Amino acid sequence: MSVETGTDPVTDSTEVNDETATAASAKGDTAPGTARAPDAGPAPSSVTMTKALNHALRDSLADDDTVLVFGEDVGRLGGVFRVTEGLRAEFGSNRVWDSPLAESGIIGTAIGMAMNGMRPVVEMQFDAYAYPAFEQIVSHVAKMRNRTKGRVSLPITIRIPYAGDIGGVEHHSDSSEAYWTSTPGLTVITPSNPADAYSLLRESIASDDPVVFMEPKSRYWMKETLSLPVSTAPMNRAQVIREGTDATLLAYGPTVRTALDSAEAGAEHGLSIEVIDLRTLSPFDDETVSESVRKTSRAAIIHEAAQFGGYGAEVAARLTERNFPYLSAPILRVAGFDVPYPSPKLEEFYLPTVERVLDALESWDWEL
Amino acid sequence: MSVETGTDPVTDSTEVNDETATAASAKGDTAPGTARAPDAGPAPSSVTMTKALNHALRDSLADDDTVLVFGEDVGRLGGVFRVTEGLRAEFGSNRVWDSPLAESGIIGTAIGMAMNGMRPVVEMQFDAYAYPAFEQIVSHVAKMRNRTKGRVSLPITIRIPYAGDIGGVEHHSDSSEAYWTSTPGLTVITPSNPADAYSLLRESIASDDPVVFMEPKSRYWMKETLSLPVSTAPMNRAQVIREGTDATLLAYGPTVRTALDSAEAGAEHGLSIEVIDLRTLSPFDDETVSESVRKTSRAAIIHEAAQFGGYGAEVAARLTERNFPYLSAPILRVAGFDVPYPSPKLEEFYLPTVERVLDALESWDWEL
Amino acid sequence: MTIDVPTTGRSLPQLQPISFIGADGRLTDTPTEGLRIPSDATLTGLYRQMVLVRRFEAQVTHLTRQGRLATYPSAAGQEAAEVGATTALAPNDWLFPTYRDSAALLTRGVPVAEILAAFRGDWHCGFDPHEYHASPAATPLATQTLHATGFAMAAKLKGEDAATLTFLGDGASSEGDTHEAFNFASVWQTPTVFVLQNNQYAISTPLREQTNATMLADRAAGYGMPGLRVDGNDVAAVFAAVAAALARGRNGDGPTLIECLTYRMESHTNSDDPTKYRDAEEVEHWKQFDPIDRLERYLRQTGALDDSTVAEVAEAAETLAASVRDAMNQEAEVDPRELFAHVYATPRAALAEEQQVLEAELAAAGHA
Amino acid sequence: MTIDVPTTGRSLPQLQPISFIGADGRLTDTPTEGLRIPSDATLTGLYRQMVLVRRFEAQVTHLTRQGRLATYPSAAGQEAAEVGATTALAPNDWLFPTYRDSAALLTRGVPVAEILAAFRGDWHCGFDPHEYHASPAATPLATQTLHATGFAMAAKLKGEDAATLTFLGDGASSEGDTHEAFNFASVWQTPTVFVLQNNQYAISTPLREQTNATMLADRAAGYGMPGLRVDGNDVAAVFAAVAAALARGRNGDGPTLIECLTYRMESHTNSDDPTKYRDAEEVEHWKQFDPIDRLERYLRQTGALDDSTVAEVAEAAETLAASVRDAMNQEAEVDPRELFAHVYATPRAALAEEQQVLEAELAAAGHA
Ligand SMILES: Cc1ncc(C[n+]2csc(CCOP(=O)(O)OP(=O)(O)O)c2C)c(N)n1
Ligand SMILES: Cc1ncc(C[n+]2csc(CCOP(=O)(O)OP(=O)(O)O)c2C)c(N)n1
Ligand SMILES: [Mg+2]
Ligand SMILES: [Mg+2]
Repeated sequence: MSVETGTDPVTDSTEVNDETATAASAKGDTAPGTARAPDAGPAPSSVTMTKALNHALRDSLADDDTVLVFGEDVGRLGGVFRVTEGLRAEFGSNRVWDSPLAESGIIGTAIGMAMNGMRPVVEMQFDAYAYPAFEQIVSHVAKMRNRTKGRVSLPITIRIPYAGDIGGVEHHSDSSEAYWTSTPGLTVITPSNPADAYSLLRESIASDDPVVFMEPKSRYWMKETLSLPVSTAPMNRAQVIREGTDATLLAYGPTVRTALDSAEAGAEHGLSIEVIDLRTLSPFDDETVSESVRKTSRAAIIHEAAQFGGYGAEVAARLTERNFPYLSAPILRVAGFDVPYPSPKLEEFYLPTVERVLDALESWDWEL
Repeated sequence: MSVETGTDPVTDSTEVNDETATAASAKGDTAPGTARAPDAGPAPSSVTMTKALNHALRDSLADDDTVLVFGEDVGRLGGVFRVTEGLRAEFGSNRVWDSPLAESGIIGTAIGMAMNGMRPVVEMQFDAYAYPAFEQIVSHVAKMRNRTKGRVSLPITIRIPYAGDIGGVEHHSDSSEAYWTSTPGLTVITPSNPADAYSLLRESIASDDPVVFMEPKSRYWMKETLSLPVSTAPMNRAQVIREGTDATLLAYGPTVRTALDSAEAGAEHGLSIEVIDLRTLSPFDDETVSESVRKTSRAAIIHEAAQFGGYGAEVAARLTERNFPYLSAPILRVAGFDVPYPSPKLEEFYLPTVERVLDALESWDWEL
Repeated sequence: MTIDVPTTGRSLPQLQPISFIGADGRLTDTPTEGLRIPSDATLTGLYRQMVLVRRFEAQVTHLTRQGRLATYPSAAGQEAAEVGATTALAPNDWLFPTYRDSAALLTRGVPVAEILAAFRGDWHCGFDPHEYHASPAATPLATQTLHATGFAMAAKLKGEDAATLTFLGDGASSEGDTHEAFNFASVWQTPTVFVLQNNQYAISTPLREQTNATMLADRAAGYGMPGLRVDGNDVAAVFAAVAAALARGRNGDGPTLIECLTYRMESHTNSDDPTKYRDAEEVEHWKQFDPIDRLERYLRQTGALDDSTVAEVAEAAETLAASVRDAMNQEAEVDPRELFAHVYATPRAALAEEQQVLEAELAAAGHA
Repeated sequence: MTIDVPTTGRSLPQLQPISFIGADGRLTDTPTEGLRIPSDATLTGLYRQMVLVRRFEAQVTHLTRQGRLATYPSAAGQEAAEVGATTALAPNDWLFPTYRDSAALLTRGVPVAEILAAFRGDWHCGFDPHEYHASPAATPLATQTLHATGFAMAAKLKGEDAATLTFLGDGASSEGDTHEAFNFASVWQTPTVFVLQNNQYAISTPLREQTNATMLADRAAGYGMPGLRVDGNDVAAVFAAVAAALARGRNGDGPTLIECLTYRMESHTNSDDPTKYRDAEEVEHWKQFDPIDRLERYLRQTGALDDSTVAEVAEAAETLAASVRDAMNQEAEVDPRELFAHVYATPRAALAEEQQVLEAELAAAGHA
């Protein structure tokens, strides 16, 4: 699996998000290398995350008649990020279709379909636009199985393009993961690279638990050379994507890149930094992460969402509870500021940068 | 200010919540004593939290013509918990009225009224029923001021009866505070006793920031002997309500009682436990709490909501970040289990009890 | 302008509610929109079932007053809508009830103890939805209307000969979800029947503060969906209208909205105090429209019912009441460990840890 | 049955859209529901403003393609609805626009740079809502309809002589909030005019997958609210209908729904690809209904417009375009410190700390 620099999405007008892409800059990437070597299969080719997701949907639709894809603009247009491109043409409008514009309606009807044996995969166009469906997600999707003593399961996958760094206007760059991770009953997954995007989405669709599948918008145009189908580490497991001994950086989705870059920069200062891609936010993979933290004795979690009450709080709290005697410094959080997500010209100041991560690392007393 | 045992609400049919109260047991209480001595005023009398809240609404309506009270059943009925009892009769249906049954509609129209100079105080009947209004709260109430560079403020108070321990059927016992505290732009307040209920609600209504005002249902029938109006410690400040030297228990709303009882029980084991009533969840009063934690070197936060991603995670994470060298044990969380809130017969097993708090205290290595 | 629009059947419902049997027990001359009165045999069955559910409601309300149930919302007075609509369902159809619709679940064949488990506080949903083709009774208002729509959509996609029926209240009609369900059902032409029980109140809020429309059935036209207004206390009219709508749906002709005009004779739940918002005379007034009285009178006139059948039915009702008492006087077995059993299909290590905490607490407290 | 209902004006809108000036520039013989054609002077003003906003839209779209703005949703083709409706507002009235309604804001007098700040990415809302009596343009669909309703309710309660006007799209009509706004406005009889711009598409989703109704104006009857269907490309009809509705509202007669049939000539935003979902012929077809052409022809017939005025208006449009270029070619000053300035009215210590973090980062990076 080799790695290419992403192309600027702006140059390819059919491949871009229709609301925000003009201002987006493609993030050139090294793939963090979580994919297992593919079995003998199609020849490797260069695959963006959107293409990998598209492929996963196509393969799930082909393998299982009960898989349905619907939502706003996912049919003819193929989604504003083109993740569902071509699926309506291939599988017909009884399998893939445009719904009326109402998110509570999309989730609510998906619940009914799942009760009747289907596996709906629905898209919330941007994560602030999942909020109208909040009641259906929190009061029903998360609770139906428990409510019925396991008699009714809801194998629904809710795809949510999330996070910022694409020059999106207001309400187009939220990181809503904390709302979902603090809701018992939901499984919350977020890939950081094309291979994981494919593999985790397929597993999510196949899961009998409802999954909130969060797709990092700024990584959509990241490319990897890959043979699909690919099977990466299983869902519900975090993965060490760079080994180190001095500190552990935890990241997910869009900040995995930041963590790797920070580790690289740290190396120049003589620090050996381990990086873990969490991949699944709920459940949290205590085993993998605690093992690393006990080894390094220091950790920081990086995310785009505001720090206060963000997902990083849970990570820091539980790692401290479980590993207190092993820690030589508090678990730090490097996150967005505690303000609403800013307008495009200010997002560079809001987002956690390599500099902010390095500053945090420096704030530790390395003599401890 | 003396203290009485609450009466069983079931015996007084006009004073009870219409959906859940039959199974509710009144919580006999000692008042944690946060009220400042009232100035020369009306003679003290026995006041429940619902009465204190009712009084606060009445006084706010009387003092400020722009204060409006509306929502589901808050008019003629006086609210299912009778918090708005008598207000429609006293102030007329142009100030206090029953709205159509739609929570997004209630918050959305409150936003418009606030833009037009009003101070709406609205009720979400139970906290799971604030979820239909999630988008309006998160995308507008929290963000309007920032969006407009401070030109449009939304002085809205959203009253939410929350938490369990009242034998409520499904969706009537959620603790939704983490959703609001992880949203920048919201101030989140929760009183634990009648005096604070009065004082904090008045301050919330007077505040130019939108406030999510969370009323602990299981404390509604708690009584204190009190002269209203009363002015307690200001909002945005936590308060030490019992002094101690060995450990700090942090609690809010319904769990303040649990914390005090645990401190009492701890004393029998020779532990001197400090108890802090947080009162305001966002902003967090770092000053007061860190001071206590530095003194005791150990702390636990108690809440009803599920632990994973709960508000306690933020408390534990930030206290550790700020006070790491002073801690002799990890900040612990004693919370609900990571499952949907259970049905009435199981809630006693779900809720954090004095026993669970004491077990947590015991789990610390006191030799450290 | 050249907008292509479906204009068929564009009309508002007739003002006079469809009714076969008047309050006086005689046939009315109301236009019935092509519907025909059910056979005497069918009506006798409906009579029997209405008597049973009325006795059921009275018995459960009584037991709730005695404290055997946490809360109970009775549908006394609404038997014609509950029984007429539910009886029209075929076995393969699915019912999507609310908290108000225990009578419908009883009519659907769900055992008493399983219906009441939720209100006694044993577990959120006591029955197996797949066994009775009935979803858990929804408490978050209007949410179930979308589930019914989605379920019917799946049936349609699978080519199943099944329709869905959902109940909702006049209050619930104001929620956004109701609108979204009407719209999705009509755009997708799903076999869904919306039975809107307009019982004049949402807790304390009267219909005229819920809507300014002439009738709630007027909503249907805005979705290109047939709407009917039915005398909801005439079981013959309800049955005929719902049966025809279900047949329409199964026939591929899409959803129908049926507004049943009726009245809630009891308080909202046992702990409500209706004297705050409605007159005793109003309740008295509605007694003359009683659904059982009029049907009995009618069937005695046609000769389908005589004293001995009436006595036999009364006896069956007493037997049912006794079985309700028996069921509710037994203690339900609740196993605290089940808190963790049904939340996820995929086991979680952290939940297993929490279960151990609980097991230890149970052991310490001497629980089995 | 004795339900007391308002039955006045219970009817569906006429099928033919209200229109004064046909596509051929001649007076139509369409029934106009008592509305009268505006004076030539008014129409000349509307002509002028439509020409200006069309040039504005073209210029901004062009600058967006050049990368000067992050994204831009143009209302090209919809000038009659934008200008006709907004011009009907009195200064005291308030406008509640969406992202699509820059033309309305321009008509309302908001300076170009302040309108476009959001799309250039400077700040979420660039103007002072109180100065122009216009709320920030809403991106979360339909949410603003409730703000308009609440604002109007406050005006009514205060006895102010002001009405509100909100725009929404055919797609937004499917959201629950739209329903709640229609209902609240009609129950409360607020002076609110809902101008539904039915431009046939919600991004890629065509009207016929959005609704099964004959027309969206049919919704009004279900709320007991007048509904009108207007040729949205005839500015005379739009102006007359909206002016009459605003007068009705101010007169205490409640809200009105006005559906303007129109067409979005451009792509959804600059980065959309409409070839995926609509034919070039369809766009061609709609050109013959152009709102400006027909008005120009009409006014030339009446003699109100001649070559010199047309030339003068064209020149003014070029001047406007130049000012747009000037404004957008200037770099906007954005101060990163403002991230923290407007989130709360009450200062927060934790935000001040975060600001220090940012200041240090800025200093390190050599920012001013
Ligand atoms: C989303 C939501 N909001 C509020 C409530 C609280 N609540 C329970 S029943 C009720 C009134 C419902 O009235 P209606 O729909 O007319 O049904 P009815 O009780 O009359 O059968 C309310 C407000 C709820 N259950 N769900
Ligand atoms: C709640 C919400 N869901 C989804 C979106 C994403 N979105 C932006 S515009 C749009 C289509 C809106 O169509 P319509 O209401 O017809 O207005 P138009 O763009 O045609 O003016 C969508 C789906 C949004 N902004 N808000
Ligand atoms: Mg009702
Ligand atoms: Mg549109």
